[in-house]
Amino acid sequence: MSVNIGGLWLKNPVMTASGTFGYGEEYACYVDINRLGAVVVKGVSLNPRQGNPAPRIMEAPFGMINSIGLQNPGVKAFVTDKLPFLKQFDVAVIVNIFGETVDEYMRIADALTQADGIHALEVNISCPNVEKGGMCFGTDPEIAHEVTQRVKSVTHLPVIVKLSPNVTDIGEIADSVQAGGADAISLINTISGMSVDVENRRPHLKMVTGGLSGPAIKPVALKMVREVVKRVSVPVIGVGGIMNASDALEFLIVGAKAVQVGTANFVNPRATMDIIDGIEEYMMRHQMQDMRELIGTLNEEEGLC
Amino acid sequence: MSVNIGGLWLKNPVMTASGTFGYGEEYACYVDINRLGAVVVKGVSLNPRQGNPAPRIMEAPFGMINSIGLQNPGVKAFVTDKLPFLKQFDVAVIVNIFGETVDEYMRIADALTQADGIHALEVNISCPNVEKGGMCFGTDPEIAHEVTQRVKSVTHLPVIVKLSPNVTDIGEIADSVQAGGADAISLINTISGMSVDVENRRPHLKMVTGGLSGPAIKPVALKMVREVVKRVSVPVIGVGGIMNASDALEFLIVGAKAVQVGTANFVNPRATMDIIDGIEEYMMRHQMQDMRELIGTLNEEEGLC
Amino acid sequence: MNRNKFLIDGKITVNRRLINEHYLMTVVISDNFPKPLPGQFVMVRLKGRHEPFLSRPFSIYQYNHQDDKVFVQILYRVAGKGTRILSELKRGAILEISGLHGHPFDILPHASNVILIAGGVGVAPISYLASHYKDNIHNTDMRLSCYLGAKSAKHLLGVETLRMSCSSVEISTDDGSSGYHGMVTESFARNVAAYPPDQSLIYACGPASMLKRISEILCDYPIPCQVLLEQRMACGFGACLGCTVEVKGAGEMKRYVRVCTEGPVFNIHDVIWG
Amino acid sequence: MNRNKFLIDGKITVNRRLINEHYLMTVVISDNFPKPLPGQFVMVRLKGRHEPFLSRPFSIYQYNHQDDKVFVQILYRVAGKGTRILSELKRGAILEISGLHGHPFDILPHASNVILIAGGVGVAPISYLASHYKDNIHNTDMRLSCYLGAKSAKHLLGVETLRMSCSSVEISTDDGSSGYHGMVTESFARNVAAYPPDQSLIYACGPASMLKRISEILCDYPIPCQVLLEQRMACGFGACLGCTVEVKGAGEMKRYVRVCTEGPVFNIHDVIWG
Ligand SMILES: Cc1cc2nc3c(=O)[nH]c(=O)nc-3n(C[C@H](O)[C@H](O)[C@H](O)COP(=O)(O)OP(=O)(O)OC[C@H]3O[C@@H](n4cnc5c(N)ncnc54)[C@H](O)[C@@H]3O)c2cc1C
Ligand SMILES: Cc1cc2nc3c(=O)[nH]c(=O)nc-3n(C[C@H](O)[C@H](O)[C@H](O)COP(=O)(O)OP(=O)(O)OC[C@H]3O[C@@H](n4cnc5c(N)ncnc54)[C@H](O)[C@@H]3O)c2cc1C
Ligand SMILES: Cc1cc2nc3c(=O)[nH]c(=O)nc-3n(C[C@H](O)[C@H](O)[C@H](O)COP(=O)(O)O)c2cc1C
Ligand SMILES: Cc1cc2nc3c(=O)[nH]c(=O)nc-3n(C[C@H](O)[C@H](O)[C@H](O)COP(=O)(O)O)c2cc1C
Ligand code: FES
Ligand code: FES
Repeated sequence: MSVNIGGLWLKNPVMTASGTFGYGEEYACYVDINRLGAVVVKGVSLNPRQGNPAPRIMEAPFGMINSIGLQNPGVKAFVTDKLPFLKQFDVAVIVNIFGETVDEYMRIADALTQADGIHALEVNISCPNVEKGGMCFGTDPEIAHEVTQRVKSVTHLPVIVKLSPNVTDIGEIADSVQAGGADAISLINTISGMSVDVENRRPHLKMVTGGLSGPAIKPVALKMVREVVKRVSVPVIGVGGIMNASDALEFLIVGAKAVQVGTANFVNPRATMDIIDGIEEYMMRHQMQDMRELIGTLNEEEGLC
Repeated sequence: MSVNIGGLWLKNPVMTASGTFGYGEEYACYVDINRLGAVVVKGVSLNPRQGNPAPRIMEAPFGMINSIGLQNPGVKAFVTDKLPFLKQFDVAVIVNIFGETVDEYMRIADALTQADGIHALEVNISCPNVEKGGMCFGTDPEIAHEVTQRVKSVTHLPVIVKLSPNVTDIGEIADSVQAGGADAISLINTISGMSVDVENRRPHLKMVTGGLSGPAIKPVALKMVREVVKRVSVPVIGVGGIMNASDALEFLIVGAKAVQVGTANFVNPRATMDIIDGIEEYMMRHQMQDMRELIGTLNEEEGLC
Repeated sequence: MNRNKFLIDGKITVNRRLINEHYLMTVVISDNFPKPLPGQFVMVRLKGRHEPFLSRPFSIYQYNHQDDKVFVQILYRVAGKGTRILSELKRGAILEISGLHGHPFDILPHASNVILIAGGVGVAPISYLASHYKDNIHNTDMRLSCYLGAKSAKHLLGVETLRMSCSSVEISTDDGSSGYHGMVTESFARNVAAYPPDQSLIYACGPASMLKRISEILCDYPIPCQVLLEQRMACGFGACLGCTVEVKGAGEMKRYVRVCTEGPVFNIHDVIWG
Repeated sequence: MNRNKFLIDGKITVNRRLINEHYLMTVVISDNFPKPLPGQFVMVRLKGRHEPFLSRPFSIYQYNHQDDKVFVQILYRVAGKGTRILSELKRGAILEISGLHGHPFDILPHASNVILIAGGVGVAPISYLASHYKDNIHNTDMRLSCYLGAKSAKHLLGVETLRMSCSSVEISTDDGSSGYHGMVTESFARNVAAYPPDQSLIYACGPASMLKRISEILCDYPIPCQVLLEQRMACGFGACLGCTVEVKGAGEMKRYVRVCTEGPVFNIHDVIWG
């Protein structure tokens, strides 16, 4: 079941999605971390961040909305306090990073490249760019290109760029981060959304809006993943609403080389294990030996009658 | 409960969403059409359209994906065969229109303006622009502006422009259709999505991708409606995932002056009636006499603890 | 306005597994639920819940009016998520049911040979049709012959009910564990020449592959044949345009028609098999 | 690795309405389910379904080990969609339960006055805590006093169980239909001066407004007080960072801590009331 993501070999295509698996500790009693394809940790910034005021989450129809606000201890504390736990395991560790300026991205990438036990970086470009008036890095092809290129310039680690779905043309963004040197592309991050408590006429979240995740967004994620797979040549990692093996298989079949499991971990902390088992069972049943017999084998000629 | 949408008075803010209520006939045995704020009919094109091959729909998590392909009898047959049925009722009839060229939009608008019994036009700009290489009218602010202006130039009817959510900056599109003369703005249309039959490794839809609708998209719709309400001065009509009165109230509270009920009609053909009753009950319970006491009254200062 | 269109609550009184993944559900409905014509169907969902999201279409298997209550039976196969959830419902669960949808089978009171072909759970509407002929058509010259197919003897459904209505019930099983060893279509094909086309009439319901095979067999034997088609449905009553199939139109033209409204019963010769 | 963390199936044996919108559910769990400490909670969802989507947090109301089975009771109020669906479940429904989550109440075996204050369904963890003191702490000098508040006599929950554990149970009702006429906090306030701060200890659970009022009362009476807070949760075990509340940090600093992990039990003086 192994796959190669931009030079990094994973024992299977199932990773955790950033922000839904902490730094691994909370799941150690539910899952065998050694069995994971990779652990993608909660997003790390240059300096510690407190995150947003509560309430931060709300259930949505078949999903949830969050405005955690990227709470994290900062890159230094991550390396000293959090990374050692993950180093105990035989698992690829991918560190999700984000900054408010291009320079911040570079400095975090640089700090992580010095550290030991990190196998790849995932660059979250769905956050507001303070230099450019708070506009999102991931919605402008040129800025996305620049961030990618700069991060690449300071690290020898494989660089995965994680795309925001809140754009008109995801293919264009994918193209530009590939041109910027991305070794792989992951998508999608959450879709902007909100909800309202009608009895009190107040938003459910203190920050009013947040990011929608979970099964509700799966059809959107799958469509965007297919679009990006058709557009770029680097490996694509599918994320969005994966709850079980069947959901993961949808992404692999449209051409993702790996998947990330996010919100599902909250609902079923053993979700990743169930998904790995389920993909194995599917491949056996369909007599497939290699992931290549599965990935990108969608038969588009015939919709199912 | 009456509201004014760009000069058109509706007896209440609850309309049907285009493509989910046919031309009214199928619902006559389930709902009292006279009680509706307005009927928005299935999209009408210049010439008849067969629509897409089957399968055209698939259930999605808390929603559905469709690729009906805008099947309709064309503007002429609409006026002679479908409109007379609706004219029997004391209800505002809003005709949803779409074209493949700007000229087509104008010709349909012109033909409908000649007809009797139509109260407003809703311009669907979520369709591919064949002149501009199939790119969507609704994703380019300039083209969106142009379509709006041209339709306005041939009709005295109020013109509602219906926005596609598949864009980076919905506020920008809203701005430009307002500048083009739109009397009101409705949103959102469906979000692009797809799903895969993993056992057969085929897309569920013959056209592979389709439009996601239903509760799954409600948080996204609500967030975009709030954004557009903040951006423009014309009335905004909220659409997306409204199943019951509480959902409708969320849109009104964030500032929509009216709502459209789509997919819910399939699941519960009496949904519009239940929603009207529910809004009435809510207003009584909260001692509100006028829709103005409700619309746009979100208290953003305090998220709910 | 169509007096036969309703949206009504029904309460499950029985919901039990018959064999393998096949279940029989009885729903009691306290209000007026008109007697369905054979081939008509209902859209069913679990009231107050949204998982599954869309209603599911089911044919009527049996209908009884007792006192002021109606008892409707649905014979169904667990085919996916929605039917699995349905199968887990207990007595007392409330369903929301809309109906009566669809264009029914045409009934021919004067035919001599009425031939019924059912594959798998396609037996549900066929069985209801057979009862209809038996109860309403009093034509002593009419022979009702049924061809019933299943995977194995253990998968046979509704045989008893069919025997009560039909002159003969020919069974086929894929593994030969009961009746003819092979597909039901081949069991029928062995006899097809014996039916005079102008006095015979076929009704068929089952998997698309079965119906397609019947259409091939009938190339040589022009017996009129009505088939019940299935297609994914969102509304069931003609509004969404989601359930279309391609049929032959005037001349060389093809057109899309709605299975829920123009169908689910079609003349087999009109259908364009994908 | 924490041996107390599990993800396990439980079967509903009883799920009945007590009064108004309050229900009592008993779940039997066939496997090892360790005895919860007072204040700990479980995350519960309907197995195999996604409506509601997230699991819901509930305190333990009662716990019994019988033979090789564990019976857990949850006392809950129908507060929204998720609890409504829970209340509609029948005997035999399977739940997926994760636990044991949260930092428990600190137990002080040598206190003289243990004061329990419960509002509404907050009685669930308070009652479990009272039983814990009664069963495990054998201190004859200790007095367990409980203040229990509800809307009216008809809304009182768990009085019997509390009377078995406590030396006294003071009841307050908003409408005066039983006990003190007014808020439970005011009933407590009337007696607060009688408790020597250094030999007393308060545990409180109920609506945020109640807890906030207690913190005000305690400005003048520095009795240690532990409160159980509620917050929306996605995971319940520390991973999502969704359930934070603001607490006082070092100096003037505020910081966000997770109710599910650093809580749900907090020192009342650390909490910053919104
Ligand atoms: C007119 C009509 C009458 C029917 N009568 C019966 C009957 O009496 N007994 C019975 O067991 N089945 C009957 N079916 C088929 C039944 O509707 C499907 O098996 C059922 O909808 C499958 O739902 P699911 O959620 O279990 O499967 P999934 O595959 O999870 O369903 C996904 C979506 O596809 C639709 N779908 C999947 N298969 C079919 C199908 N074969 N036909 C229509 N929609 C489908 C579902 O309704 C749902 O919207 C009938 C279908 C039609 C159109
Ligand atoms: C540690 C802890 C222990 C609890 N113990 C009990 C108990 O023993 N008995 C009991 O009746 N209730 C208890 N609650 C509250 C209970 O979890 C909520 O009433 C329940 O989650 C409401 O869900 P809903 O779907 O009915 O409401 P909705 O308002 O529809 O829920 C929407 C979302 O908000 C969350 N939510 C809403 N209200 C609360 C709340 N007060 N606390 C936490 N999350 C909330 C829901 O879990 C869900 O994710 C406890 C809460 C916590 C945090
Ligand atoms: C609570 C929460 C926190 C998240 N934090 C991050 C983050 O720090 N960095 C990031 O790139 N994505 C973050 N995400 C996005 C997820 O990694 C993922 O892209 C998204 O949730 C869609 O996948 P899902 O539907 O499987 O959850 C977060 C998502 C959730 C729900
Ligand atoms: C089957 C179907 C057909 C639709 N046809 C049209 C159409 O012809 N024109 C249009 O502007 N929108 C069309 N829509 C979009 C809806 O009007 C609505 O914008 C969208 O479905 C979101 O609302 P909902 O979640 O309430 O369904 C269609 C939607 C569905 C599900
Ligand atoms: S199911 Fe909606 S038109 Fe047939
Ligand atoms: S509920 Fe997830 S961290 Fe507390």
